[in-house]
Amino acid sequence: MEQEAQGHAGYRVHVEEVFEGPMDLLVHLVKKNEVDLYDIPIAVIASQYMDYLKMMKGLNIDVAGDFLVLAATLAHIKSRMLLPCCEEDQDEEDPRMEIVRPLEEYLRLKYAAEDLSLRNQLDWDVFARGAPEIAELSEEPSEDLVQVSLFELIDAFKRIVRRVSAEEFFHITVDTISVKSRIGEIVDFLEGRDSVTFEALFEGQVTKGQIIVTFLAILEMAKSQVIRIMQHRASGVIRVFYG
Amino acid sequence: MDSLKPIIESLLFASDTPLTVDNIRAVLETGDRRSIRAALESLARDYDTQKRGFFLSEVAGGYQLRTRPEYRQWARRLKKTKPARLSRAAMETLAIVAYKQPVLRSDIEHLRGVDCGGTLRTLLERGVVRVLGRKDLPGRPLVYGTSKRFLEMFDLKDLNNLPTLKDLQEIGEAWPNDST
Amino acid sequence: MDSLKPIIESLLFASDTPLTVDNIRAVLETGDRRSIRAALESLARDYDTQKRGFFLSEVAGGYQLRTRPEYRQWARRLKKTKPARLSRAAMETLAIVAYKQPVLRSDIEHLRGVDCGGTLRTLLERGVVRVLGRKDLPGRPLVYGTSKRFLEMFDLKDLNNLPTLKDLQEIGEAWPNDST
Repeated sequence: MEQEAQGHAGYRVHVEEVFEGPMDLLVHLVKKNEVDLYDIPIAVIASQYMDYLKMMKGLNIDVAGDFLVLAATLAHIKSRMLLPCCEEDQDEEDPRMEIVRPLEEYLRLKYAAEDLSLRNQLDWDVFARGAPEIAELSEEPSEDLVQVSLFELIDAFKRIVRRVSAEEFFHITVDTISVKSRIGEIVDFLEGRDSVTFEALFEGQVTKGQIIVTFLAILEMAKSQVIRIMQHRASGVIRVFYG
Repeated sequence: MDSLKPIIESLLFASDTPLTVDNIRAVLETGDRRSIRAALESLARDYDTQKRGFFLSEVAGGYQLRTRPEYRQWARRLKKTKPARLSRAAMETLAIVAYKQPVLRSDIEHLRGVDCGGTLRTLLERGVVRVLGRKDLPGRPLVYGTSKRFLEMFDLKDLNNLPTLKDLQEIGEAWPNDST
Repeated sequence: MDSLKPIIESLLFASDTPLTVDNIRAVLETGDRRSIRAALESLARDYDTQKRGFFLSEVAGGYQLRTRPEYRQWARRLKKTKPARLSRAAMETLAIVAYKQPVLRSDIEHLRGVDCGGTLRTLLERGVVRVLGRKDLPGRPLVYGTSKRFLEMFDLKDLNNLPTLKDLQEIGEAWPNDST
């Protein structure tokens, strides 16, 4: 890769092709130096890490900010190791643990990823039957069950968004969805009853957010005339009528 | 030939369409016609003598594994007990109902640009969409929303757990004309 | 049981998804669990001893016929499969989701030390990762987990069947492959 990069002036390599990320580079260095993960010579590793960053910059590789964050962490650990403060009977733990722990966790998951990729993968190592003789066998599909993933639903939505201008969708936010959700609950509550008191709709709504959402839901429902809101002239009780 | 048999069987098994002797030869690269034919005959005999659930059918100039006719009734019943899939049109309609509820049929049709009566009826019949009420407009049109069944189907605790456009944006979805 | 075997085989053969013992029972209407299980075991043995081109895989809580891995090169050629394998980065992200689920994107990124939006999107699109819901934290971030498709794709009976995470001290000198 080195010769290649030198051969082409202006040739840019994404750092992902070299090291997926800073943790990957660190793993590589620990491995290359054949050092004990639990006793990393931090000065050596930190300086090699910096050399790599310099080299990558020299090769016009985009070095992401993540690499610099880890470089700073390594430098910090190195400086703490130099401080004579923590000699014997130290209460303070080895400063290197700051990097060893995540490294350990990362390695364990890397092994897991390797194990996974060694399994017999469907549609690569093994193949199942497609939907054979489907025309012959599928008469009428079952009525009551439907199988789709959430992602398919989102995909369908995406297709529509692509076709329609975005203004139609700008108001889809977490808040409006909370309101929609509450509308559903209110309809559940109203089903089978003609009317309920306004207050009844706030039962169990304790937080300020819940109350606001319930109120917005009632307004929205009144606006789309799913409900009617009436006040009794004499008692002043507000009732919500369904349908 | 002994090793040819299981390999050819695996090809027949994995193929969605009938395979000709030449198809098989092309995959195996080696292998003369005669031994392929012999392996196919031997497989066909195996299926018959061992009373397997399928047989080797010679169709359209090729060979295909098929469910044995006497067991078709079971296979048919299996299809019936299996969940049906929603069509693309139904998915789009459902997505609009989910994200835009409470919504009118005319709103859905405005967004999809086509008549949605049929798909809406299917969704109502399947119980994933329900009528929330009527709107006080000329003709008192029905207002639609999703049902509890919808949440179950997508394994959602409530509608708040439905991913929003913003969530998708965050994992790097490219949205056209983004304004969210 | 003799008649059960070919029927069950025909069901496995006709199904495009893994079948559970209960799926099979629902189709057969009669048939106790034990004899279905016995028939399945007997079929699995047949496929092994007779060196068939396929085998019975216990996957995603059910049973599915699959071509034998030793014939992968032929099946691949037949299916003209492109190497649509997941990248190393995607595999690492997937492993984190599998082992740490329910998990937030920020947890994954913290572990891997890099942005994971792109790989997460790929995994969602491939259907191996799914949105489980939202976490009650500021911003209500999405919570991710693996899907049934994940089990099917990686030939896993269930999530408990994931190998336990290795103890690094035990592994000793064996380093995972890195990208160099």
